[in-house]
Amino acid sequence: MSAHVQSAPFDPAAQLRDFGRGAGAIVTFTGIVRDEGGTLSALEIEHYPGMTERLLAEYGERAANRFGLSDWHILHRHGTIAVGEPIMMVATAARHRRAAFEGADYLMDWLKSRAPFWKREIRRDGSVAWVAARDGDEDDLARWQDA
Amino acid sequence: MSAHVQSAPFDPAAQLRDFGRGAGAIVTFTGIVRDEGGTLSALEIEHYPGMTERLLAEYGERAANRFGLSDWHILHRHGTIAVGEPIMMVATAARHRRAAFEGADYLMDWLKSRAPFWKREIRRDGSVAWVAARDGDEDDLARWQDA
Amino acid sequence: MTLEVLYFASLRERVGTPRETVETQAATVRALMAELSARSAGHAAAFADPASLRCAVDQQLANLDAPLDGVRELAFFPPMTGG
Amino acid sequence: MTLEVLYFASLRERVGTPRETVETQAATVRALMAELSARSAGHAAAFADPASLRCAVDQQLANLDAPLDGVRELAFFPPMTGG
Repeated sequence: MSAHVQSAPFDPAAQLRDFGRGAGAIVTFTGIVRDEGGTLSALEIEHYPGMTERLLAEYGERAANRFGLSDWHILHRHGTIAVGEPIMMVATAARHRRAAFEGADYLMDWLKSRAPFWKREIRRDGSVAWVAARDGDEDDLARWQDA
Repeated sequence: MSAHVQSAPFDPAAQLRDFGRGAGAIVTFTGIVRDEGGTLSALEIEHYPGMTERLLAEYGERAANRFGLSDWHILHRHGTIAVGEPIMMVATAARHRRAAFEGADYLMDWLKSRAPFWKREIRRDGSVAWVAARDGDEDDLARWQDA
Repeated sequence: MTLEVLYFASLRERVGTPRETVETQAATVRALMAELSARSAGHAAAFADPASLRCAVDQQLANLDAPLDGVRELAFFPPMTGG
Repeated sequence: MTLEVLYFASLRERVGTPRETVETQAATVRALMAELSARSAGHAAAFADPASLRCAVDQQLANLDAPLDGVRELAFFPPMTGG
């Protein structure tokens, strides 16, 4: 059970050591910076220190209660993240697969639209642009009816 | 893109080296032998050699086409598997998270009910019992309407 | 025609062998099951409840009314429990 | 009352500062936005389209009609893009 916000790179595999002991099912999601057809150099992620950490922990607990997770882990980076590097990961552990899948899916939908992070693209041509929120992300979140 | 059936133990993290390069989203599922309240000693898994390998590859391709996966990996053990060890894993890679989640979820529902594996519990008291299929697994599979 | 018949899991245990070569004129899987049931008490027990039984015809999942014409390998087993 | 007002992402860029201390009698977030809009062209631009703006009151997501009574920290930002 843990939530972390950090600027340092991380190895998703190393995060899972000792995760979910005794569970029958573990689901992980890892988000990685795509190169967008070679146009992107890096992402820069800003967040709301204090609020972010509290909300990640709060939603982890909420997912644990709602889906009966035996363990959960959320890690999200901020700062500059190079193409090909992991941005964030979510892991869920449960007795059966459906709970682990739904817990991870729920946490991701929530993170996309409610966790106070903002992404900016640093492009190879030197331009910089904030990433716009996708309408589809709000639709995804609405599936859980507790936004 | 690969499907494997093996009796040897495996390390889920090692399986993901070089997996899904260029993707924005990676989802993994790992199934682990639960100890069932201390009553279980091991699982023994029988399969249908030849048919199993062909079907795993076939369903991997089917998932890739249906959900637009850029990479997929299926590994399933057979033989004797001790409590706490991974039984199998599925990994999916895609541009966006929804495809990666749905691809993994679909492959798991299919593996549970259509891949020719049969589990037997070896209990600490020396008794042995085949694991019965769960009705819920058929319901899960029916969600995808292509069983 | 000559068929290889395979049995897995609890079906294998009931029949007492993982495979046998069968000479038959049965037109469908179901017809062959009736013939095989006469072979031994183990066979009869294995085929007693068709609803709890699955089969594969030349390594393709099939239903019990599938035709046997041209088939080389037939497998019987209980519902799968992978994953 | 005295409030710490925080700005993030494109809102921070428009206003030109990540935070400022504000003295106000505004009753709601929306009323404060009207006051802040008068401070500079950057503030006016930041608050020009309330529908595209999110806020947090003492680090809890809130809507623009949330009361400010007793609040110590107010944050404005565009829709979040985590994950």
